[in-house]
Amino acid sequence: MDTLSLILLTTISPLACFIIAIIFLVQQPRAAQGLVLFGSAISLLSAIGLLVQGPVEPLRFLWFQSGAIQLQFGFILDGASLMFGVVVAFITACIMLYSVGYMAHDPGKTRYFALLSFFAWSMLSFVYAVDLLQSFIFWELVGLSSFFLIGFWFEKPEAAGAARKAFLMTRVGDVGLFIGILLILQLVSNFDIPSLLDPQTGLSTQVSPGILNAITLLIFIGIMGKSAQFPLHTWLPDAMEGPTPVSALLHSATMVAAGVFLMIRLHPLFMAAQDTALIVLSIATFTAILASTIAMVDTDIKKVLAYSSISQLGFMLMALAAGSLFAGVFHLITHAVFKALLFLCSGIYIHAYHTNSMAEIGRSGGRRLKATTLGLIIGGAALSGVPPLAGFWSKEEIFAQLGHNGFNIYMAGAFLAAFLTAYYTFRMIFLITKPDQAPASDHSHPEPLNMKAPVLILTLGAIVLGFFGSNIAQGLGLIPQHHSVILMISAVGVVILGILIAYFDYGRDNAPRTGFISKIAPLDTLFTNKWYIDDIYRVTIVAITHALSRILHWIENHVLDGNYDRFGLGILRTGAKSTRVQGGWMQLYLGWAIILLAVVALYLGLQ
Amino acid sequence: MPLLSSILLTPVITLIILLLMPQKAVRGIRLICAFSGLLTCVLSLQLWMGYDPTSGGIQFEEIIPWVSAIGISYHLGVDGFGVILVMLNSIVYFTGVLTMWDLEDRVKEYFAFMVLLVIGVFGVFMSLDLFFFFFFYEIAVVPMYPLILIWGSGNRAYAGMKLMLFLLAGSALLFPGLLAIYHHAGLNTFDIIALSAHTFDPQFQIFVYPFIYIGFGVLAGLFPFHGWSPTGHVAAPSAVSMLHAGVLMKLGAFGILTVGIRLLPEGAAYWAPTFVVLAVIGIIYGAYVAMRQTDFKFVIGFSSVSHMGIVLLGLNLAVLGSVAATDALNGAVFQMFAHGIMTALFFSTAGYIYDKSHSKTIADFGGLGAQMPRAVSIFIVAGLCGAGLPGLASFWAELLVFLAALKTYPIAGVIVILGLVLTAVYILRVFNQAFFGAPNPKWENLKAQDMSGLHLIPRAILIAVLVIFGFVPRLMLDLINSTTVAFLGNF
Amino acid sequence: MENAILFAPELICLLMGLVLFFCTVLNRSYRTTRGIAIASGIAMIAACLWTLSLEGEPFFPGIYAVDFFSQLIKTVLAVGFLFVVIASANPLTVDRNGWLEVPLFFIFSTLGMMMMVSATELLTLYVAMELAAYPVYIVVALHRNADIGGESAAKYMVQGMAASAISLYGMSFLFGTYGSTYFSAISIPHAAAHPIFYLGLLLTLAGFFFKLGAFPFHFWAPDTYETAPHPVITFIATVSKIAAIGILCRLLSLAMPGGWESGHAQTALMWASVIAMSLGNLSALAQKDLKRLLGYSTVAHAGYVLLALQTFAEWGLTAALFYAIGYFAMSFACFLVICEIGRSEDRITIDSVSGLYKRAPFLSFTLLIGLFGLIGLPPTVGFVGKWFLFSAALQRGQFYLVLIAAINAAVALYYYLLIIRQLYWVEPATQNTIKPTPLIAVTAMATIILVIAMGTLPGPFWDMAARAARALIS
Amino acid sequence: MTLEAYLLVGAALFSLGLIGALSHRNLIALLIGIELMMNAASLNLMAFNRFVVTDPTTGQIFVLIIIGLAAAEVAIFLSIILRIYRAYHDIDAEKLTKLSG
Repeated sequence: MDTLSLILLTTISPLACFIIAIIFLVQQPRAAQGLVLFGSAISLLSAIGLLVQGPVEPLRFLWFQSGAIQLQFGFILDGASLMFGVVVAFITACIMLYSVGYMAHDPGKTRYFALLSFFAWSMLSFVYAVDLLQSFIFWELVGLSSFFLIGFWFEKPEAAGAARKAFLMTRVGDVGLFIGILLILQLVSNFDIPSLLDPQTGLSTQVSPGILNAITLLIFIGIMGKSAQFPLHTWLPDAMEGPTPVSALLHSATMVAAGVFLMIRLHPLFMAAQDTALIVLSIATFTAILASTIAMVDTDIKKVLAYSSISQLGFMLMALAAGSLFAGVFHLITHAVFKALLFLCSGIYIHAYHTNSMAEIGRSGGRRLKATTLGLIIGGAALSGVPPLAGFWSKEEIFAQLGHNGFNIYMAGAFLAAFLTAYYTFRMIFLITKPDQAPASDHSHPEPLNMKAPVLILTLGAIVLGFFGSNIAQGLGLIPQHHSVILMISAVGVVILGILIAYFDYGRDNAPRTGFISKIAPLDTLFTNKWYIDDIYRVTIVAITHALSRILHWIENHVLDGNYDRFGLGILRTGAKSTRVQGGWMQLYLGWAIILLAVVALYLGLQ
Repeated sequence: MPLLSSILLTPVITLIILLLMPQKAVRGIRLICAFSGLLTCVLSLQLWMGYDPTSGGIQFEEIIPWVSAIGISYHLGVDGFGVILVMLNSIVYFTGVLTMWDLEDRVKEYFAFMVLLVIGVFGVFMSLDLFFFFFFYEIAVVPMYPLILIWGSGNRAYAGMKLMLFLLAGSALLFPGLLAIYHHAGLNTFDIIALSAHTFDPQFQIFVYPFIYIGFGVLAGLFPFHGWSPTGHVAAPSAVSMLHAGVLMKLGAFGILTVGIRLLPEGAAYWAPTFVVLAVIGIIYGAYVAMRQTDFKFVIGFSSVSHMGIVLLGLNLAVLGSVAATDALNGAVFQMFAHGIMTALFFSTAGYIYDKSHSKTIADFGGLGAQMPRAVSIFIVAGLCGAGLPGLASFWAELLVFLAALKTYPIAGVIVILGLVLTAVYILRVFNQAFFGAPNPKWENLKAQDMSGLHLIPRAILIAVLVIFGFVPRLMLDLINSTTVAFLGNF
Repeated sequence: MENAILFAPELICLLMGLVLFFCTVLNRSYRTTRGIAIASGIAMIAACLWTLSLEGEPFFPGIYAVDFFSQLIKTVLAVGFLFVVIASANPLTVDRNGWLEVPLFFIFSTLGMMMMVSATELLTLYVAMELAAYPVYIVVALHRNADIGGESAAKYMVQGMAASAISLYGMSFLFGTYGSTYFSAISIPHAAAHPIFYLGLLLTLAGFFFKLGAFPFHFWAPDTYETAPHPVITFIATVSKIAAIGILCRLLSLAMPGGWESGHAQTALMWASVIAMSLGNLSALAQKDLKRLLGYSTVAHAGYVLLALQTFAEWGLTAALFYAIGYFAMSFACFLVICEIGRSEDRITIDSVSGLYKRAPFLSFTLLIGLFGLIGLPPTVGFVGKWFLFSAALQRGQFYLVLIAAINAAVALYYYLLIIRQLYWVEPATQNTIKPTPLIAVTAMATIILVIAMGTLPGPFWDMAARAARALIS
Repeated sequence: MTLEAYLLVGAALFSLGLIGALSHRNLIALLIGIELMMNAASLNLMAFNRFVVTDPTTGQIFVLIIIGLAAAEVAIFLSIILRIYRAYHDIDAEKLTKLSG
């Protein structure tokens, strides 16, 4: 098959499934489910087909023209998009398969699968988009579909609120992104990504560094929103209100990864904008630490994973900002796999025990779910960076890049974050596998095959993916950093330290089951309250918006409308008064006429 | 039969037939109206296809001298803008008839007034003679009062009166303005094309332009003269709100474009900075006020103020003669169309929910999504279009206008783009309060009354239009762009 | 014989007046009398149409002119007479003893008006004016309630007598200035600049301002409109308005070449126009009585007409004549409905028309069209007429004047809409349906057609008005 | 006597008539006032006829007709006064104020 039909199959088949399902199959959820799974399989196969074919020249079609602006519609098929496309399609397929079990009894099944399909379409189209505006459109559609997926159980007010929060916060970021790309359009009347990035004629050669910094910074605001970086990260933990497979999809490989992927796409621009790169690096490092600290104290398994996602996204952005495209892509891919794995495992626990609390799951006998617990441990280890699992290799790349470029402070931050990661991950594992009291009842929950199978596949991925680093680098046309042994050893040391402390706090027999941080009360409070960031928003931005709308609403009712009404009534009252002239007495009438005539006569006489 | 006259005469003949039909023949009346709506759609499509974008300019011209002594002629003709807006009106007319299919109360009169409104709107979009332009403009305004009064809801007497007084106060500004243009040119013709060839004295242009702008602007929801629009929308029956917000408000913008900007370019350029400020205030203000409304239709009404602000912003940016003029005008016209379809969808759906529940209070619902999934989904689509989501038509319009704003007045540009967030805030507020959350047991009875069959057709048409132009904007932009280039070339 | 042909409308009017007089003397039934009046109306229309494009000076050269202007107005007067007679079927508000006199007095008043518009000499004008006025004084007083009838008739007549005395006083100055009562001698361009001429002219106009209900001689209008018997007020509001506008056109055309430049009369007329429309509209806002409201509205409309007349230009005359014809149709539509629904009621308040659409759909539609016309909404003649009137003022560059007038029109919207609201929205107090007789339905239909035809196809009407205006100026 | 003198007398007569018409409550007095105003006009006409105009008959005819019409007017007004008197038993102009506003 030729490239065009493959790419169309990849992107369009989920869309077709969505349309058919939502219009015709509302009453037949099983058919919808089958159709959507089928579509996603086709999409995955064609994405693999594209990857096998290897990178080719972008395909472009004219979209529209307005004045000097020409917009293209098309597909970019380079290493990054091909690989990431496969990852997206693969994770999506896994999660759909998993959802068959997870959502088996949900009344809104058709809607669920249709939305998943819609999401897959927008995400894949975003990945392959050749035009920056096209990217933006699908970026927004990704946001839209995640809005619906997060708010899937819209009857729950929390879910609806979380969906709204996610939409609005990413929207704030999108405004930045939108202004950024409009600035680009204004400057070069062109949105074609390859030509924007061209080292000879691209954007960076056409505009001054200051403007380039401004543009990239604005784009980064968008990335901040989507990839949940401080200060726009607070939506992501809330978004855990959605069904767990949705969390697995959105917060591992796809929606949040879109921000990172945009940075990967525009990496040369960010590299040319030195100041922005530094800002990105700082924010990413800070976010990685911040999120890890909150994950240390949270008790909700999905929240922990959510904060972990934020922190890992920070790692990716650190890598990219530090200059390594490869490290960023590599960590993006490995993270996609092991984080999806972790979410799916948590989903099985939640499905089985109907609780999100890690301690509760442990007490209910979480470790009896053998395959799941295996997945949890492998995935957790990969997340922590235990060699030789996937996360180890990709994090190693990041450290190497940071060290190579001499970002020592940031490297220290990265180490701290890595330490915390290992700590909270194993805290989670220990809380589940080593409960403080034996499970009360003994009845075991089956792990349905269609939920177990994706877990096992992803477990395998988390184990082996780390060894494909050089292939990925090749795919990108890059050479990986040489690993320095000292760095590697110290990294492993940090991870082991984290695991040990976790073991000491939670894992050993007679463990206190409170984190070491609880001994430092102020920090504990700070972390438990999520650094008060949501509260700060509540009293600042939210309050200001409400106050403004209240003021303007008052103005509308009392100043504008009120005065119009008053004006109208005033005229009516004047009208009522003016009838006094008509007093009823006939000589008065005559008198008026005569006086006025006299005035006229006088006027004429004076002339 | 010339095409434009056919389009114009279709509703005229419909009106005459309606007046001759007996009161009781409700079914026949509906069918005739639906047929006439469909016919205008088909004819408009023919117009769209027949319009040659490569040569641009005014096409399908028809001239019949009307009062030749003083230069009034029945002069019809459309440029690309006209084609699009005629299409818009046809679509909204047709879907509006279908939306009101269930009406039982005084059906004949209702459709008669509605058709009269449609005649006026068609006439404005086609007229190239100041007299007929204003003639049809007023015709379009007239039926609003009875329509709101008789079939409306809530505080309709007040709303209808307010609407009429505002609009006719706007006309009061137009009257001297339009006539002054005629007499000042001294060409003894009301023909817009002939007048546009005349260069008016700049002092005169600067003097008259605000009258034209504000006079038409009142109908376009110009801040601070927008007060009539939300109140009117709320009180009107759904199809009237559809026509009103969807098409009627565009008349104002179209008037500014056709009379104000075409004839008085220098005046327009002189005043543009002032009016840009007003438009920006309108966009932000509308969004903020919409946030606090407790009534569905009020939210939509203020969102219309905000969205029409984008049209006005685009128009004003277009006359500044900057490099972004083309984009601005393209965007403004695109927004007229997109907003027309969008609000039609909005009101048609909000009206449906109201008809079934007799409640318009947002907080009264809560979790309606579980009870009326179809109606709610359709409302959500409209809401998302309002929030400027890509993939739906208004995204392109906003993109182009914002782009022009950023180029011309960067600060204004940033402010209006930030307005996108505000839009999302008020739209999502409606979603969350009315559609999401725990279902209110009060509305369990609505489960059986969700939209189905015939009710879905008009909404489906509107959604299809939004999506088609959302993904293939070229279909329209090519048409608009060629006209814009020709239009701005005359400056 | 030629003279007789030129004089045919007036002759028929006179003869039929005598016939009607004998009807009263012989005390025929009201049906017969009205039938004869209708027949004479038709005969008059035929005569007018026959002589429409003739020109000449029958019998007395210089004092009586038949031209297109006069014949056009006469045609409308004849139509108006016919319509009013049709509308006055079963006029219960008139004193039962006076029924037979009503058509008689109408026809003599119409005769007076016809002569008035043809008069080209002061004395003739004066005599015609009084002939037009006296019969109306009497029929106003013929109300079945002596107190109401007496008061309104007295007010009407005192104003009328005073106005005609002032007119006469003004005429004496015109006579004194030019030494002649012939218009041909008075309208001398260079002498026209003399202020005494304008004083005389303005004083002369007073009598016709009274007829038109224009400020400052409008005070009778609300009171008389409110209480005069419905057919009578229909006659005053329609037929006599046309005659008044016609003769104002004739008189102002005397000052035509210099009137604008010298500015004397123009300023006075302009202020009269502004005050008339503002006062009329504002006062109408507070009214509850439908007829009284229309009385104030007529004051405002007189203001609009003066707006065109104060331009002293051909355009203004044309617009005023066009509007006169249109105004006749619009206000007749309103008053016809009032006659129908108010057969047995002395007063028609706004509440009387509540829910009329249920009781009489066609009549309420007629009223609706009439009100749309008075508001000035298309596709009625009100819109086109205002367009022409305002256009006339703008031709002279009076931008703000037109702005004031247009704002006035917007204010007026309020009270008209209140009536429409009552008509179509409020539930009726009684369920009695009103079924108009076929003749009245046809008349209503004809009025609606006229209102809409003039509103949508103004071309031929404008051309006629322009021809009439040219006839005046030349 | 000059023309001016006649005109002044005429103006005085007109004003007197006016004042009479405005100040007297009795309808008949009011009528007389208005008649005085008409007579002022007649006087003017005759004066102009005498001093200005070449053809002396015009003014005389005019005045004769005015006198005739005034008589008719008085007759009509008196009949209305009678009707009022029957309803009110009074002919005071100030009492005829049922209609106002």
